Amino acid sequence: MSDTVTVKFFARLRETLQTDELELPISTQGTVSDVIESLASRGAPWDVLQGDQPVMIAVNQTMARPTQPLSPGDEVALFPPVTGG
Amino acid sequence: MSDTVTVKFFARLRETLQTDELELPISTQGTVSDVIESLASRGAPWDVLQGDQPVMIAVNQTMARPTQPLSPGDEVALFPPVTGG
Amino acid sequence: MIRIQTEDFDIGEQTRALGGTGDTGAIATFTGLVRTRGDRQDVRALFLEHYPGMTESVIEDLVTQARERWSIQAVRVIHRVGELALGEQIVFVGVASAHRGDAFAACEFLMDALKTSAPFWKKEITVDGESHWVEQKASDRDKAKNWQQD
Amino acid sequence: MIRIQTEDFDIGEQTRALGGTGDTGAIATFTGLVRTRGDRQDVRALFLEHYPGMTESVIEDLVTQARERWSIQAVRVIHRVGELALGEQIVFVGVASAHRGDAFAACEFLMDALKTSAPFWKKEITVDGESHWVEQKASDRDKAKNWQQD
Repeated sequence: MSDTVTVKFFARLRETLQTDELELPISTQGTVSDVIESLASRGAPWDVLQGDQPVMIAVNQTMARPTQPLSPGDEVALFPPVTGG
Repeated sequence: MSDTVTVKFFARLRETLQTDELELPISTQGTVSDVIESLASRGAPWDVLQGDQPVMIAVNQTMARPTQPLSPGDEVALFPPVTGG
Repeated sequence: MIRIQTEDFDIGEQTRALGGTGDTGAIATFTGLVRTRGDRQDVRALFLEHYPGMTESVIEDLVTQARERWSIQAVRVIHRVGELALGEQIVFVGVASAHRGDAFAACEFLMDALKTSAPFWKKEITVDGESHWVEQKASDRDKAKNWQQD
Repeated sequence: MIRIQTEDFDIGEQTRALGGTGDTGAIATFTGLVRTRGDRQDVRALFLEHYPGMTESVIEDLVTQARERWSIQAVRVIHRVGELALGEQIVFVGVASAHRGDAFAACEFLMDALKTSAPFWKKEITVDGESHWVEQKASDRDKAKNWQQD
Protein backbone atom coordinates (compact mmCIF):
# COMPACT_ATOMS: atom_id res chain seq x y z
CA MET A 1 0.00 0.00 0.00
CA SER A 2 1.28 3.50 -0.82
CA ASP A 3 2.24 5.93 1.94
CA THR A 4 -0.15 8.49 0.55
CA VAL A 5 -3.73 9.58 1.13
CA THR A 6 -6.15 10.75 -1.54
CA VAL A 7 -7.56 14.22 -0.87
CA LYS A 8 -10.79 15.25 -2.61
CA PHE A 9 -12.32 18.72 -2.86
CA PHE A 10 -15.91 19.64 -3.60
CA ALA A 11 -18.03 22.64 -4.60
CA ARG A 12 -16.52 26.07 -3.84
CA LEU A 13 -13.29 24.51 -2.54
CA ARG A 14 -12.89 22.47 -5.73
CA GLU A 15 -13.36 25.62 -7.79
CA THR A 16 -11.09 27.84 -5.69
CA LEU A 17 -8.29 25.27 -5.70
CA GLN A 18 -8.97 24.24 -9.31
CA THR A 19 -8.41 20.69 -8.09
CA ASP A 20 -10.86 17.90 -7.51
CA GLU A 21 -8.40 15.31 -6.22
CA LEU A 22 -4.71 14.88 -5.33
CA GLU A 23 -2.40 12.38 -3.66
CA LEU A 24 -0.41 13.50 -0.63
CA PRO A 25 2.33 11.61 1.26
CA ILE A 26 1.58 11.25 4.95
CA SER A 27 3.97 10.86 7.83
CA THR A 28 3.51 8.15 10.45
CA GLN A 29 0.84 9.21 12.94
CA GLY A 30 -0.36 11.96 10.61
CA THR A 31 -3.85 13.44 11.14
CA VAL A 32 -6.31 15.36 8.98
CA SER A 33 -4.90 18.56 10.52
CA ASP A 34 -1.45 17.70 9.19
CA VAL A 35 -2.90 17.29 5.70
CA ILE A 36 -4.69 20.65 5.92
CA GLU A 37 -1.60 22.42 7.26
CA SER A 38 0.64 20.94 4.62
CA LEU A 39 -1.72 22.08 1.85
CA ALA A 40 -2.36 25.55 3.36
CA SER A 41 1.40 26.16 3.60
CA ARG A 42 1.52 26.21 -0.23
CA GLY A 43 0.13 29.75 -0.01
CA ALA A 44 -2.78 31.22 -2.02
CA PRO A 45 -5.24 29.85 -2.99
CA TRP A 46 -4.52 26.89 -0.68
CA ASP A 47 -4.60 29.05 2.45
CA VAL A 48 -8.39 29.07 2.02
CA LEU A 49 -8.24 25.74 3.90
CA GLN A 50 -7.31 27.69 7.03
CA GLY A 51 -9.33 30.81 6.23
CA ASP A 52 -12.57 32.20 7.67
CA GLN A 53 -14.93 29.86 5.84
CA PRO A 54 -15.68 26.55 7.55
CA VAL A 55 -14.17 23.43 6.00
CA MET A 56 -15.94 20.12 6.60
CA ILE A 57 -13.97 16.87 6.69
CA ALA A 58 -14.82 13.31 5.72
CA VAL A 59 -12.43 10.37 6.02
CA ASN A 60 -13.33 7.28 4.02
CA GLN A 61 -16.72 8.88 3.34
CA THR A 62 -17.62 9.40 7.00
CA MET A 63 -17.66 12.82 8.69
CA ALA A 64 -14.51 13.31 10.77
CA ARG A 65 -12.69 15.77 13.01
CA PRO A 66 -9.30 17.43 12.30
CA THR A 67 -7.69 15.26 14.98
CA GLN A 68 -8.57 12.02 13.18
CA PRO A 69 -5.44 9.89 12.55
CA LEU A 70 -4.88 8.77 8.94
CA SER A 71 -3.57 5.57 7.46
CA PRO A 72 -1.99 5.09 4.01
CA GLY A 73 -4.71 4.71 1.38
CA ASP A 74 -7.31 6.72 3.27
CA GLU A 75 -9.67 8.99 1.31
CA VAL A 76 -9.87 12.45 2.86
CA ALA A 77 -12.52 14.87 1.56
CA LEU A 78 -12.63 18.60 2.29
CA PHE A 79 -15.74 20.60 1.44
CA PRO A 80 -17.96 23.52 2.46
CA PRO A 81 -21.07 22.93 4.63
CA VAL A 82 -23.60 20.98 2.58
CA THR A 83 -26.60 22.64 0.92
CA GLY A 84 -28.64 19.93 -0.79
CA GLY A 85 -32.32 19.13 -0.68
CA MET B 1 -91.78 29.99 5.66
CA SER B 2 -92.95 26.78 7.32
CA ASP B 3 -92.92 26.39 11.09
CA THR B 4 -90.83 23.27 10.75
CA VAL B 5 -87.15 22.36 10.77
CA THR B 6 -85.50 19.70 8.62
CA VAL B 7 -83.66 17.04 10.63
CA LYS B 8 -80.99 14.96 8.88
CA PHE B 9 -79.29 11.79 10.15
CA PHE B 10 -75.98 10.29 9.03
CA ALA B 11 -73.99 7.08 9.26
CA ARG B 12 -74.91 4.77 12.18
CA LEU B 13 -77.75 7.07 13.28
CA ARG B 14 -79.23 7.08 9.77
CA GLU B 15 -79.11 3.28 9.73
CA THR B 16 -80.47 2.76 13.25
CA LEU B 17 -83.36 5.17 12.64
CA GLN B 18 -83.86 3.99 9.04
CA THR B 19 -84.35 7.65 8.25
CA ASP B 20 -82.10 10.08 6.46
CA GLU B 21 -84.30 13.15 6.77
CA LEU B 22 -87.60 14.31 8.29
CA GLU B 23 -89.56 17.51 8.92
CA LEU B 24 -90.50 18.41 12.47
CA PRO B 25 -92.72 21.26 13.71
CA ILE B 26 -90.96 23.51 16.21
CA SER B 27 -92.47 25.61 18.92
CA THR B 28 -91.54 29.26 19.39
CA GLN B 29 -88.16 29.50 21.16
CA GLY B 30 -87.43 25.82 20.48
CA THR B 31 -83.84 24.59 20.72
CA VAL B 32 -81.92 21.59 19.36
CA SER B 33 -82.53 19.89 22.73
CA ASP B 34 -86.28 20.18 22.19
CA VAL B 35 -85.94 18.47 18.81
CA ILE B 36 -83.86 15.65 20.31
CA GLU B 37 -86.28 15.16 23.22
CA SER B 38 -89.29 15.17 20.98
CA LEU B 39 -87.75 12.50 18.74
CA ALA B 40 -86.40 10.37 21.63
CA SER B 41 -89.85 10.32 23.24
CA ARG B 42 -91.07 8.22 20.29
CA GLY B 43 -89.34 5.27 21.99
CA ALA B 44 -87.02 2.69 20.37
CA PRO B 45 -85.09 3.06 18.15
CA TRP B 46 -85.38 6.86 18.56
CA ASP B 47 -84.21 6.76 22.18
CA VAL B 48 -80.71 6.18 20.77
CA LEU B 49 -80.59 9.98 20.47
CA GLN B 50 -80.43 10.15 24.27
CA GLY B 51 -78.44 6.94 24.75
CA ASP B 52 -74.82 6.29 25.67
CA GLN B 53 -73.30 7.05 22.31
CA PRO B 54 -72.40 10.67 21.64
CA VAL B 55 -74.56 12.55 19.15
CA MET B 56 -72.99 15.48 17.32
CA ILE B 57 -75.13 18.40 16.18
CA ALA B 58 -74.93 20.77 13.23
CA VAL B 59 -77.38 23.59 12.55
CA ASN B 60 -77.38 24.98 9.02
CA GLN B 61 -74.20 22.98 8.39
CA THR B 62 -72.25 24.48 11.28
CA MET B 63 -71.41 22.55 14.47
CA ALA B 64 -73.80 23.55 17.28
CA ARG B 65 -74.67 22.87 20.92
CA PRO B 66 -77.94 21.40 22.23
CA THR B 67 -78.90 24.84 23.62
CA GLN B 68 -78.84 26.45 20.17
CA PRO B 69 -82.23 28.16 19.43
CA LEU B 70 -83.89 27.19 16.15
CA SER B 71 -85.86 29.16 13.60
CA PRO B 72 -88.38 27.83 11.09
CA GLY B 73 -86.58 26.46 8.03
CA ASP B 74 -83.37 25.58 9.85
CA GLU B 75 -81.49 22.42 8.88
CA VAL B 76 -80.54 20.35 11.92
CA ALA B 77 -78.17 17.40 11.47
CA LEU B 78 -77.52 14.67 14.05
CA PHE B 79 -74.62 12.28 13.59
CA PRO B 80 -71.93 10.20 15.34
CA PRO B 81 -68.41 11.60 15.83
CA VAL B 82 -66.75 11.91 12.41
CA THR B 83 -64.22 9.35 11.16
CA GLY B 84 -63.01 10.51 7.74
CA GLY B 85 -59.52 10.91 6.33
CA MET C 1 -59.14 23.26 -4.64
CA ILE C 2 -61.41 20.98 -2.64
CA ARG C 3 -63.11 17.95 -4.19
CA ILE C 4 -65.40 15.32 -2.73
CA GLN C 5 -65.68 12.59 -5.35
CA THR C 6 -66.19 8.89 -5.92
CA GLU C 7 -63.49 8.71 -8.64
CA ASP C 8 -59.85 7.93 -7.97
CA PHE C 9 -57.17 10.62 -8.45
CA ASP C 10 -53.59 10.71 -9.72
CA ILE C 11 -51.07 11.94 -7.14
CA GLY C 12 -48.52 12.97 -9.79
CA GLU C 13 -51.10 15.13 -11.56
CA GLN C 14 -52.29 16.64 -8.27
CA THR C 15 -48.76 17.43 -7.15
CA ARG C 16 -47.82 19.00 -10.48
CA ALA C 17 -50.94 21.18 -10.26
CA LEU C 18 -49.62 22.57 -6.96
CA GLY C 19 -46.21 23.76 -8.16
CA GLY C 20 -44.54 25.21 -11.18
CA THR C 21 -45.00 28.91 -10.52
CA GLY C 22 -41.29 29.40 -9.87
CA ASP C 23 -42.07 30.73 -6.38
CA THR C 24 -42.74 27.26 -5.02
CA GLY C 25 -39.83 25.56 -3.32
CA ALA C 26 -41.63 22.87 -1.34
CA ILE C 27 -44.59 20.53 -1.81
CA ALA C 28 -45.75 18.29 1.03
CA THR C 29 -48.43 15.71 0.36
CA PHE C 30 -50.35 13.14 2.32
CA THR C 31 -52.29 10.23 0.87
CA GLY C 32 -54.48 7.94 2.96
CA LEU C 33 -55.10 4.38 1.78
CA VAL C 34 -57.58 1.64 2.72
CA ARG C 35 -55.64 -0.82 4.87
CA THR C 36 -56.40 -4.32 5.99
CA ARG C 37 -56.21 -3.57 9.71
CA GLY C 38 -58.68 -0.90 10.74
CA ASP C 39 -60.87 -1.15 13.85
CA ARG C 40 -60.97 -4.87 13.00
CA GLN C 41 -58.73 -7.24 11.01
CA ASP C 42 -59.26 -8.42 7.43
CA VAL C 43 -60.87 -5.27 6.11
CA ARG C 44 -61.55 -5.72 2.40
CA ALA C 45 -63.24 -2.38 1.69
CA LEU C 46 -64.51 0.85 3.20
CA PHE C 47 -67.79 2.61 2.64
CA LEU C 48 -67.51 6.37 3.08
CA GLU C 49 -70.50 8.61 3.73
CA HIS C 50 -70.43 12.41 3.97
CA TYR C 51 -72.68 15.41 4.58
CA PRO C 52 -72.78 17.20 1.20
CA GLY C 53 -72.38 20.94 1.53
CA MET C 54 -71.22 20.95 5.13
CA THR C 55 -68.16 18.83 4.28
CA GLU C 56 -66.94 21.30 1.67
CA SER C 57 -67.51 24.31 3.90
CA VAL C 58 -65.73 22.73 6.89
CA ILE C 59 -62.70 21.94 4.69
CA GLU C 60 -62.76 25.45 3.17
CA ASP C 61 -62.65 26.81 6.69
CA LEU C 62 -59.70 24.55 7.63
CA VAL C 63 -57.81 25.73 4.54
CA THR C 64 -58.49 29.36 5.54
CA GLN C 65 -57.11 28.62 9.02
CA ALA C 66 -54.00 27.05 7.46
CA ARG C 67 -53.49 30.10 5.21
CA GLU C 68 -53.72 32.43 8.21
CA ARG C 69 -51.23 30.38 10.17
CA TRP C 70 -48.57 29.45 7.60
CA SER C 71 -47.16 30.99 4.47
CA ILE C 72 -48.59 28.71 1.80
CA GLN C 73 -49.21 29.18 -1.90
CA ALA C 74 -51.60 26.43 -2.96
CA VAL C 75 -53.65 23.69 -1.33
CA ARG C 76 -55.46 20.72 -2.85
CA VAL C 77 -57.73 18.46 -0.82
CA ILE C 78 -59.46 15.45 -2.38
CA HIS C 79 -61.63 13.09 -0.34
CA ARG C 80 -63.32 10.11 -1.91
CA VAL C 81 -66.72 8.74 -0.84
CA GLY C 82 -68.62 5.55 -1.60
CA GLU C 83 -67.10 2.07 -1.56
CA LEU C 84 -63.32 1.81 -1.73
CA ALA C 85 -61.42 -1.49 -1.93
CA LEU C 86 -58.29 -2.49 0.02
CA GLY C 87 -55.26 -0.47 -1.09
CA GLU C 88 -57.34 2.26 -2.74
CA GLN C 89 -56.64 5.95 -2.16
CA ILE C 90 -59.08 7.64 0.25
CA VAL C 91 -57.78 11.14 0.77
CA PHE C 92 -55.13 13.50 -0.61
CA VAL C 93 -53.87 16.70 0.97
CA GLY C 94 -51.15 18.63 -0.89
CA VAL C 95 -49.63 21.95 0.14
CA ALA C 96 -47.19 24.14 -1.82
CA SER C 97 -45.04 26.78 -0.15
CA ALA C 98 -41.80 28.67 -0.59
CA HIS C 99 -40.39 26.76 2.40
CA ARG C 100 -40.64 23.16 3.55
CA GLY C 101 -41.47 23.90 7.21
CA ASP C 102 -44.70 25.68 6.23
CA ALA C 103 -45.62 23.00 3.69
CA PHE C 104 -45.16 20.13 6.18
CA ALA C 105 -46.95 21.88 9.06
CA ALA C 106 -49.96 22.99 7.00
CA CYS C 107 -50.32 19.54 5.38
CA GLU C 108 -50.24 17.71 8.72
CA PHE C 109 -52.58 20.26 10.36
CA LEU C 110 -55.11 19.86 7.53
CA MET C 111 -55.08 16.06 7.81
CA ASP C 112 -55.37 16.08 11.61
CA ALA C 113 -58.16 18.67 11.57
CA LEU C 114 -60.02 16.95 8.74
CA LYS C 115 -60.07 13.68 10.72
CA THR C 116 -61.94 15.22 13.64
CA SER C 117 -64.05 17.99 12.12
CA ALA C 118 -65.05 17.17 8.53
CA PRO C 119 -68.35 15.25 8.39
CA PHE C 120 -67.22 11.93 6.89
CA TRP C 121 -68.05 8.52 8.31
CA LYS C 122 -66.29 5.28 7.49
CA LYS C 123 -67.79 1.83 7.55
CA GLU C 124 -65.41 -1.12 7.36
CA ILE C 125 -66.42 -4.16 5.34
CA THR C 126 -64.50 -7.28 6.38
CA VAL C 127 -63.66 -10.37 4.32
CA ASP C 128 -66.42 -12.34 6.06
CA GLY C 129 -68.96 -9.89 4.61
CA GLU C 130 -69.74 -8.19 7.92
CA SER C 131 -69.63 -4.42 8.23
CA HIS C 132 -69.37 -1.96 11.11
CA TRP C 133 -69.02 1.78 11.53
CA VAL C 134 -65.54 2.95 12.56
CA GLU C 135 -65.21 4.58 15.99
CA GLN C 136 -63.54 7.98 16.39
CA LYS C 137 -60.05 7.57 17.88
CA ALA C 138 -58.92 9.36 21.02
CA SER C 139 -55.49 9.64 19.36
CA ASP C 140 -57.07 11.59 16.50
CA ARG C 141 -58.77 13.98 18.94
CA ASP C 142 -55.44 14.47 20.73
CA LYS C 143 -53.60 15.20 17.47
CA ALA C 144 -56.21 17.79 16.51
CA LYS C 145 -56.04 19.42 19.95
CA ASN C 146 -52.26 19.76 19.67
CA TRP C 147 -52.77 22.30 16.88
CA GLN C 148 -55.02 24.53 19.00
CA GLN C 149 -53.49 27.90 19.70
CA ASP C 150 -53.76 29.68 23.03
CA MET D 1 -34.75 2.88 -2.38
CA ILE D 2 -32.21 5.68 -2.72
CA ARG D 3 -31.34 7.21 -6.09
CA ILE D 4 -28.94 9.98 -7.05
CA GLN D 5 -29.67 10.80 -10.68
CA THR D 6 -29.68 13.53 -13.29
CA GLU D 7 -33.06 12.44 -14.75
CA ASP D 8 -36.41 13.76 -13.59
CA PHE D 9 -38.86 11.53 -11.72
CA ASP D 10 -42.63 11.08 -11.62
CA ILE D 11 -44.17 11.68 -8.20
CA GLY D 12 -47.27 9.61 -8.98
CA GLU D 13 -45.14 6.61 -9.93
CA GLN D 14 -42.91 7.02 -6.87
CA THR D 15 -45.88 7.29 -4.54
CA ARG D 16 -47.62 4.26 -6.03
CA ALA D 17 -44.39 2.28 -5.57
CA LEU D 18 -44.55 3.06 -1.82
CA GLY D 19 -48.04 1.73 -1.13
CA GLY D 20 -50.39 -0.96 -2.20
CA THR D 21 -49.42 -3.74 0.20
CA GLY D 22 -52.71 -3.49 2.06
CA ASP D 23 -50.83 -2.75 5.30
CA THR D 24 -50.10 0.82 4.28
CA GLY D 25 -52.55 3.42 5.54
CA ALA D 26 -50.49 6.58 5.07
CA ILE D 27 -48.01 7.98 2.58
CA ALA D 28 -46.30 11.31 3.25
CA THR D 29 -44.15 12.86 0.53
CA PHE D 30 -41.98 15.90 0.11
CA THR D 31 -40.82 17.35 -3.19
CA GLY D 32 -38.34 20.22 -3.42
CA LEU D 33 -38.42 22.47 -6.51
CA VAL D 34 -36.02 25.05 -7.97
CA ARG D 35 -37.46 28.45 -7.07
CA THR D 36 -36.72 31.92 -8.33
CA ARG D 37 -35.77 33.34 -4.94
CA GLY D 38 -32.88 31.48 -3.37
CA ASP D 39 -29.91 33.18 -1.72
CA ARG D 40 -30.40 35.80 -4.45
CA GLN D 41 -33.30 36.86 -6.67
CA ASP D 42 -33.93 35.86 -10.27
CA VAL D 43 -32.52 32.36 -10.05
CA ARG D 44 -32.97 30.67 -13.42
CA ALA D 45 -31.28 27.35 -12.63
CA LEU D 46 -29.35 25.36 -10.05
CA PHE D 47 -26.24 23.30 -10.48
CA LEU D 48 -26.05 20.42 -8.00
CA GLU D 49 -22.81 18.64 -7.12
CA HIS D 50 -22.48 15.62 -4.82
CA TYR D 51 -19.90 13.25 -3.37
CA PRO D 52 -20.62 9.91 -5.06
CA GLY D 53 -20.57 7.00 -2.64
CA MET D 54 -20.66 9.06 0.54
CA THR D 55 -23.99 10.63 -0.42
CA GLU D 56 -25.68 7.26 -0.78
CA SER D 57 -24.22 5.91 2.48
CA VAL D 58 -25.21 9.03 4.47
CA ILE D 59 -28.78 8.76 3.19
CA GLU D 60 -28.85 4.99 3.90
CA ASP D 61 -27.81 5.82 7.45
CA LEU D 62 -30.55 8.47 7.80
CA VAL D 63 -33.14 5.95 6.56
CA THR D 64 -31.87 3.43 9.14
CA GLN D 65 -32.24 6.07 11.86
CA ALA D 66 -35.79 6.80 10.69
CA ARG D 67 -36.66 3.08 10.74
CA GLU D 68 -35.37 2.76 14.31
CA ARG D 69 -37.34 5.74 15.45
CA TRP D 70 -40.70 5.37 13.72
CA SER D 71 -42.82 2.50 12.49
CA ILE D 72 -42.42 2.81 8.74
CA GLN D 73 -42.88 0.34 5.90
CA ALA D 74 -41.15 1.83 2.86
CA VAL D 75 -38.98 4.83 2.05
CA ARG D 76 -37.95 6.31 -1.30
CA VAL D 77 -35.40 9.10 -1.60
CA ILE D 78 -34.47 10.59 -4.97
CA HIS D 79 -32.04 13.48 -5.29
CA ARG D 80 -31.14 14.95 -8.65
CA VAL D 81 -27.72 16.38 -9.54
CA GLY D 82 -26.42 18.45 -12.44
CA GLU D 83 -28.15 21.51 -13.88
CA LEU D 84 -31.84 21.97 -13.04
CA ALA D 85 -33.99 24.77 -14.45
CA LEU D 86 -36.48 26.96 -12.58
CA GLY D 87 -39.52 24.93 -11.42
CA GLU D 88 -37.78 21.56 -11.85
CA GLN D 89 -37.93 18.89 -9.18
CA ILE D 90 -34.76 18.57 -7.08
CA VAL D 91 -35.55 16.06 -4.38
CA PHE D 92 -38.26 13.59 -3.39
CA VAL D 93 -38.72 11.88 -0.02
CA GLY D 94 -41.67 9.51 0.36
CA VAL D 95 -42.52 7.43 3.42
CA ALA D 96 -45.21 4.76 3.80
CA SER D 97 -46.54 3.67 7.17
CA ALA D 98 -49.60 2.14 8.80
CA HIS D 99 -50.25 5.50 10.51
CA ARG D 100 -50.00 9.09 9.40
CA GLY D 101 -48.07 10.41 12.42
CA ASP D 102 -45.13 8.10 11.68
CA ALA D 103 -45.22 8.86 7.95
CA PHE D 104 -45.19 12.64 8.48
CA ALA D 105 -42.49 12.60 11.17
CA ALA D 106 -40.12 10.29 9.29
CA CYS D 107 -40.57 12.24 6.04
CA GLU D 108 -39.84 15.60 7.68
CA PHE D 109 -36.91 14.15 9.67
CA LEU D 110 -35.35 12.73 6.50
CA MET D 111 -35.65 16.04 4.63
CA ASP D 112 -34.27 18.07 7.54
CA ALA D 113 -31.39 15.65 8.13
CA LEU D 114 -30.60 15.36 4.42
CA LYS D 115 -30.27 19.17 4.16
CA THR D 116 -27.51 19.32 6.76
CA SER D 117 -25.71 16.00 6.46
CA ALA D 118 -25.87 14.62 2.91
CA PRO D 119 -22.94 15.86 0.79
CA PHE D 120 -24.73 17.90 -1.88
CA TRP D 121 -23.84 21.44 -2.84
CA LYS D 122 -26.03 23.86 -4.77
CA LYS D 123 -24.87 26.63 -7.05
CA GLU D 124 -27.46 29.19 -8.12
CA ILE D 125 -27.34 30.55 -11.65
CA THR D 126 -29.15 33.88 -11.98
CA VAL D 127 -30.82 35.40 -15.05
CA ASP D 128 -27.85 37.76 -15.56
CA GLY D 129 -25.63 34.68 -16.11
CA GLU D 130 -23.78 34.99 -12.79
CA SER D 131 -23.48 32.04 -10.45
CA HIS D 132 -22.67 31.57 -6.77
CA TRP D 133 -22.57 28.72 -4.29
CA VAL D 134 -25.49 28.63 -1.84
CA GLU D 135 -24.66 29.17 1.85
CA GLN D 136 -25.85 26.71 4.49
CA LYS D 137 -28.76 28.19 6.45
CA ALA D 138 -28.76 28.49 10.24
CA SER D 139 -32.50 27.67 10.08
CA ASP D 140 -31.64 24.33 8.44
CA ARG D 141 -29.10 23.55 11.16
CA ASP D 142 -31.72 24.41 13.82
CA LYS D 143 -34.34 22.17 12.17
CA ALA D 144 -31.90 19.24 12.08
CA LYS D 145 -30.93 19.81 15.73
CA ASN D 146 -34.57 19.70 16.79
CA TRP D 147 -34.66 16.00 15.84
CA GLN D 148 -31.72 15.11 18.09
CA GLN D 149 -32.67 12.82 20.93
CA ASP D 150 -31.32 13.10 24.45
